Amino acid sequence: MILVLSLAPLLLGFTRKTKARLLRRRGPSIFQPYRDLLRLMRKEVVLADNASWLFRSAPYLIFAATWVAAALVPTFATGLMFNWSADLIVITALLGSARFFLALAGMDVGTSFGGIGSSREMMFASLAEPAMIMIVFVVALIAGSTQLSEIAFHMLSHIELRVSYGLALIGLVIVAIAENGRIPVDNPATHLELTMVHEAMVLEYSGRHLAVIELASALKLLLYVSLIACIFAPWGLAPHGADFRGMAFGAVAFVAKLAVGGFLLALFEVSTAKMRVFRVPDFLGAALMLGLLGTLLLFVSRSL
Amino acid sequence: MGTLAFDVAHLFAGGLVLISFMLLYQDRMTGLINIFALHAVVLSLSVAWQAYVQHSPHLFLTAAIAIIFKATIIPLSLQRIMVRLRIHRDIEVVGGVGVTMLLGICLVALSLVVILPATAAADPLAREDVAFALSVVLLGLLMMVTRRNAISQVIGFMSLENGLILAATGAKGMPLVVEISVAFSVLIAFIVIGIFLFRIRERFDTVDVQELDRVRGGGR
Amino acid sequence: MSLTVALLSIAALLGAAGLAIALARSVEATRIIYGLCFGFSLILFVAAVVPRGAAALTAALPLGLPWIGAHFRMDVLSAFFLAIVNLGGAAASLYAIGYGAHEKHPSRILPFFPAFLAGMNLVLLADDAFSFLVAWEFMSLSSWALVMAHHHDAENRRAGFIYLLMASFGTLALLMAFGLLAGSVGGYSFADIRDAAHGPSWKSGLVLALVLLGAGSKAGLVPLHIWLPLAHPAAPSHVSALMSGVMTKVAIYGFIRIVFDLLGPPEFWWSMPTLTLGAITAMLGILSATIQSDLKKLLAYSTIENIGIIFVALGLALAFKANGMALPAALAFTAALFHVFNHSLFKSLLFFGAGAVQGATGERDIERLGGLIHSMPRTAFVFLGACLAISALPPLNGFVSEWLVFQAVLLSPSLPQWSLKLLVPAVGVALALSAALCAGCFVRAYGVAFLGRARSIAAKDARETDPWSLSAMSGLLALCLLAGLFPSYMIDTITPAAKLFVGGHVPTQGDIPWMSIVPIAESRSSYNGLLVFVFIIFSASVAALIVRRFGSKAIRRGPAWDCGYPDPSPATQYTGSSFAQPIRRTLGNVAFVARDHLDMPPPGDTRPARFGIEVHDRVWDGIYTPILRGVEFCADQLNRMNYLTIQEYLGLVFIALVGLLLVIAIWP
Amino acid sequence: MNGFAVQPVDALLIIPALSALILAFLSGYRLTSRINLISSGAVFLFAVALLFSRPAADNYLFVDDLNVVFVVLSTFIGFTTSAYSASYIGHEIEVGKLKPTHVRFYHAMYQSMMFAMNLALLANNIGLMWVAIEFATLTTVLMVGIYRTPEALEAAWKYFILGSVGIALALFGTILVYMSAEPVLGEGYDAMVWTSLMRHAAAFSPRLLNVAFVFLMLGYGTKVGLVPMHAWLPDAHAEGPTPISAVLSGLLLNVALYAVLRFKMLLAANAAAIAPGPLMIALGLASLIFAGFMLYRRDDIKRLFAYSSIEHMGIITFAFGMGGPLANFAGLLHMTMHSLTKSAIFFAVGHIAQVKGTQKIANIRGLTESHPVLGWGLVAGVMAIAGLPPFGVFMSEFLVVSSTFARQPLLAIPLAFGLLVAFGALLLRVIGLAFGEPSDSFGEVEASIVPLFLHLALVLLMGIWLEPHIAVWFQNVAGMLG
Repeated sequence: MILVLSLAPLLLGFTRKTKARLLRRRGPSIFQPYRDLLRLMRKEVVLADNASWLFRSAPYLIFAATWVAAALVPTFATGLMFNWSADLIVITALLGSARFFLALAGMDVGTSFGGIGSSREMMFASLAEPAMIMIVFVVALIAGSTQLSEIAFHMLSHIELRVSYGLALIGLVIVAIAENGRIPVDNPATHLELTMVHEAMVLEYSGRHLAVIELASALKLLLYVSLIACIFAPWGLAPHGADFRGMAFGAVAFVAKLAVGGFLLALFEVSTAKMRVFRVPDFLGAALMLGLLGTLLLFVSRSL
Repeated sequence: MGTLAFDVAHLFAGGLVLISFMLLYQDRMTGLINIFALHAVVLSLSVAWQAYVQHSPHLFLTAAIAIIFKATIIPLSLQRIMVRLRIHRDIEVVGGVGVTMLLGICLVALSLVVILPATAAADPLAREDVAFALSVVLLGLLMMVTRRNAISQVIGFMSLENGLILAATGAKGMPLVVEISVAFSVLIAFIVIGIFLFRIRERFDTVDVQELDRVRGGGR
Repeated sequence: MSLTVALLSIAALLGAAGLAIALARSVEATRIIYGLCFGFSLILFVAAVVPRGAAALTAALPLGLPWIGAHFRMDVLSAFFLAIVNLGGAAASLYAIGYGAHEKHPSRILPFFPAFLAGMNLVLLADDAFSFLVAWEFMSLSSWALVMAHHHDAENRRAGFIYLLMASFGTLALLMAFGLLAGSVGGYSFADIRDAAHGPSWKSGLVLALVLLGAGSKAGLVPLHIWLPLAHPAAPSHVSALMSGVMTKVAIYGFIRIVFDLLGPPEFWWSMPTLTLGAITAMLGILSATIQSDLKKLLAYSTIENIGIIFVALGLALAFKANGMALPAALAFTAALFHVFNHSLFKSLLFFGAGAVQGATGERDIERLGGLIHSMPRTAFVFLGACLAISALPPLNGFVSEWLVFQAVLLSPSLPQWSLKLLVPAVGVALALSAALCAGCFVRAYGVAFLGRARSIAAKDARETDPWSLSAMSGLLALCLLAGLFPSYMIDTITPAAKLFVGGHVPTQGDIPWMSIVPIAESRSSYNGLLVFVFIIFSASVAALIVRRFGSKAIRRGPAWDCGYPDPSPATQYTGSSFAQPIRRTLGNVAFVARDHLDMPPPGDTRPARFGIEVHDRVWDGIYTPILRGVEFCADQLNRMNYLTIQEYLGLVFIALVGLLLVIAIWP
Repeated sequence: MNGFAVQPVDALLIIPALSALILAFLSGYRLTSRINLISSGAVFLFAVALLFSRPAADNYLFVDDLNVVFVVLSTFIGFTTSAYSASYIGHEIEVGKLKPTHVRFYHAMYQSMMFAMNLALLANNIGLMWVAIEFATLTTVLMVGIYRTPEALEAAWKYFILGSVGIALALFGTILVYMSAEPVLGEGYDAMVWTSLMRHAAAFSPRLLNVAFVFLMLGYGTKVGLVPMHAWLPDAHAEGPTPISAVLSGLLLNVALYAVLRFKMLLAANAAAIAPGPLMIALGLASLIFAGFMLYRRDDIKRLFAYSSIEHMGIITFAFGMGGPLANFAGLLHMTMHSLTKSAIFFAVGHIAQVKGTQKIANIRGLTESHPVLGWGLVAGVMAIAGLPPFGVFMSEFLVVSSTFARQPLLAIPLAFGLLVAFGALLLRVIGLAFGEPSDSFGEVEASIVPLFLHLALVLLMGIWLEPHIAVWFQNVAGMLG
């Protein structure tokens, strides 16, 4: 758990750095996020007059839910402690509850931008979740389980190439992009009022609250990357009860995967432009269709 | 004897049907009433004949009732009512006489078709009696349907009852209860109708039933 | 024993109804009657949960159909539902002790409330068709009277009309179904029906269709749901809670009782209408809920959604059972019953909350609420909990049952029939979509009603509700949490019913370490609500501690920043309808032909700009309006018969006579 | 019970006849109404006594399981109605709608109608039965016209014309039955006496019986109020005094139905004759559905319930047409329940029309608020007549629909449809009447609510707990009906 926590900002920073590099900018150091967080920690909190207890407790809950979710994903070793306590659906749902609180917090102060953010976020979510479930469906069909470590183990044990994999992978990537509010769905860097989604919700946050939330979103990014990694590229995961070397190897592999993921993400973001809010549903609908297609193809291939 | 009895009964019954047709055809009030009187007379004759044939004297009573009430009292009082209501010279429009006649003939045919095969068991006299009675009933009903004037409706109704009596007498040895009941009911019916006509007279200037229908309560 | 107790307390409830009529004048009537209801419901609850032998208890009274008598039977299924009903009933009574205080005409509610409870209980215990239907319709009738309690509002009268009409339509459908099951000899007791040899496939198919119509119309299955969003809000809130949280469950019970118990072994295609209708119901229900601005209507629509989920689970159970796959069937069945239980909890809670809000502000329209979290914090807290639960968020109970449903859905590929193979994933998507939309819907409801700034005076100076209501609500919330943390106990409670009706059962959960639940096998999937809960609490507190320890603790209150355009008037907040706008535009335009009209005057024109939303209920337009038109038309046409003259009437007789004589004449 | 000087059977006829004579010469409203009440009560007692001691059948009168049902029922309703009419007519006199002479006439007619009905029910002789029914028609005609308003006269006139035509057709049918029996039983009474007719029905000429049944069905069906011979019924119910509406719905229709049933049994006993079922089923369904739709456009409260009577007569005829133990049982039960409930409804309606001073549905609102007792009574009555439990009508409708659906699904569909249509209309109206802002009312009336709630209580009781003896008894009758 500590590991993911510590790595998350690094991934964020790395992504930003690469983006900047790709744009021929020098860009901030990859450790910049840590500094931001620490600075925010020290700043005092400016609280809107009619902010309620919900507003103040939300960041911690969001953070906690995301953190638990992230900790449930086998990062560098399968069969981590308590992995069995939840499966992929639970992870989705945990992120869902984090989102729930975030959206509520966005509406708590009673500003127009908060509302915009929450409503759009919920719309995206309402389309992203079915897609996610479809992907889970595909994966569960193949691996016969929704337990991540089981899935990873199964993937490791019999490597096979299937169309459905590809479809599911694309779908998952789309979902990940949408969920993390990256370009083209949302722009994490913008504060241009009418285009922001995630930023709009956290608009009223400041100081340590903001820090916690930023950390949580960084965690979320990490979570998705490691999720993709664990499902579609489970190589190097240390098996259950492996010795220290295996663990270390797994860790290295994990970091490498993160780097690759972050690089690809940056590449993608640089190469595309943000789309209009009402085109996002089509974008996510595509993911949903991919998932469905995956299942059907799977049936076909099974029946053959 | 058998054939003679049969022929006479046949004659009367047929005559009754014929007069029903005349009723159907007649559109003058006064004429209508006279024809109805004739109807009643013929009825009483046939009843009397049946009484003679069947050796059942109580039927003569029925005949008497018919001749006294239906042939005499009712027509007279109806005349009085009409004079009182000043409609005795009215000529009631009967929609499409030809059509009505045609319909009547079809009805007669129908009644024959219905009754004759059904009563194969009974003796011929009763058979044709009932058959004609049915046609008289149907014609009376037809008259009630086609006439707009209350009086002619009443007359239609009474010709219908005549048909019933014809049937009742035709049925051999039907106990007295029925005749009395019929006469009784006709009596009551007549009285009630009379009361109604007077009441109606108090309210409306015509006995036209459609006037009555205009004042219906309820509806929308 | 417990059956006797149950019957006695039902009789006592009816007695309480009579007492209410007697006490109509007294002021204390409210407390007395609701107190009695509370007590008897608790007794019934206990009678339902006390352990019994495996065998079902039966009793027969010399009532009802003379040559059959009234049979009553308490088996695991009816006991389970009995527990749910009376839990809800007790909560509602407790709530009403406080809530009923500001009722203007208590005499219009008090007599019918106990009768309603008694009716629902009787349905669950009835063991012959006649008693079942009597209880069923009695339930409808008494609840109708409660819907008509506030009869001055024309809208409520309309709701009552549609409600009772649909209810008796459903009863007629069930009646026919029973007629078909009982056969022409009239073996109406369930025992006879069970023993009776089951007829050809078309016959059981017909029965299934009729049951879907009958039970579906009561449960609120699309397209028979129209009465529900009208009637549930019309009733007083504690009654709405009962109707939405409990009565719909009684309808589910009826469906299970007939289809799983009386109708004999299922065929696989039975599941398809059930699944399809369930999925459509779930989607349409939650979509309609999302665009509602009347809080209680919103809740009613979300009830429809949950009914859809339950029917999907039942359909899966049917499919698996028909294919002899006992374990998955048991899983789906368990999920269904579990969701029944959960929904009865949090839906009652939500309606209580809505009632509290209405009592405090006199408003049901969320667009005129807001900021209640400040004025009524406790209500806001419990309502939040209920929203989390119904949005299927861990670690609360709503999530567990939906998780089980998904597990069942994930098992569908092993079904042999291709049609099902292809149908079930689509249904799964529908479920996921409705679950996600549900979260959105309740973020909207809670955010607009409780958060932000007050949009009306009434909302600004609202007061916290009375302790009775609060205790009822908190109790339900606690149950939600417990059911979420220790689902294994619930599942084990349901297991015997699953054994009885689908012939299999999920592995016993009680003895699994760490109290986690494993529906099929450890390797497949498992969930541990308690652990997740502990983790979240732990990490949240850790985070809070660390931040407190190292970060600054300073807090400055200031005006909202709002990107530099703060606007003091609450009207500038994001409203419910604007919150729903993305959904309206993406999904609503398909489901409701929803359109936004913006009428923006040109610059210099002083006319105010207008924004309108137009939403069509396709079900209503497509099915009910034509029916209404047809009835109107026939009524008008036939009504001409009222204005004929006497001749024409005689003519009718004449024609009838001649016609019949013709028939006789041509008769061979 | 045999200790009585007169046989109960004779008493059933003598008492009303005598009191009719007495009442014809007495005036003074209090006294006459009390006499009316007493004699009806006595008649009811004798009818109950009939349950225990049954005389042997003779050529004129006889008693068997079937007509005892009808006798007890009709005398009971006659009794309660006379109790009700005491207060109702009292109010009518106060407001001057009726003159004392009319009242004298009214009571005399009431008793003679009771006489005629008992005679019709007890008659062992088809001719006698016919006479009695004719007489009953005439008396009711006079009572319908008693208000002498144009509407009343028109209603009475219509009733009279249609009724007499129907009666005439029935007579023709009766004659035909005699003719068909005469070859077998020989001339004279035997050929007109139920007991002997039933014994030898198998030997009669079937085709003649068919023709006869057509006439009898249409003739007596007119009095039952079946579509298309129903036209007299709504007006007669609406324009007469409300007690008479109650009696018409509660008694007269049953008596006519009784006649139809008798002849149906006759045909059923003859294998070669066409089954009477289909005709009854057709007429029943027609009446049900037609009346169901007609309910929607009524704006007169008494016409509304008159049409509902047509609807229920349709259901009952349908049930008897279906035949078989279940359906027949249901038919009998439904008839009993309908009589009780419908008369109860008319009791309520009469007082409602008096307190509101109008019969227009549109002008009556919010009864449960302005007059809770009457209002809730009406609601309960309508719910009962609409066949909602726990009232007794539900039991019969349950049996009819379910057994029909089990035997002839295609027949059950229109049946259920008609029930639903009619229910919709009734519900719509009763919601309008009983709820909403109360409309202003004219003066109060000392309502006699005892009969109303007595009937409702009976219906409720029989809906929940049908007394075993009654059940067995009905089952026997259902068996008789075949």
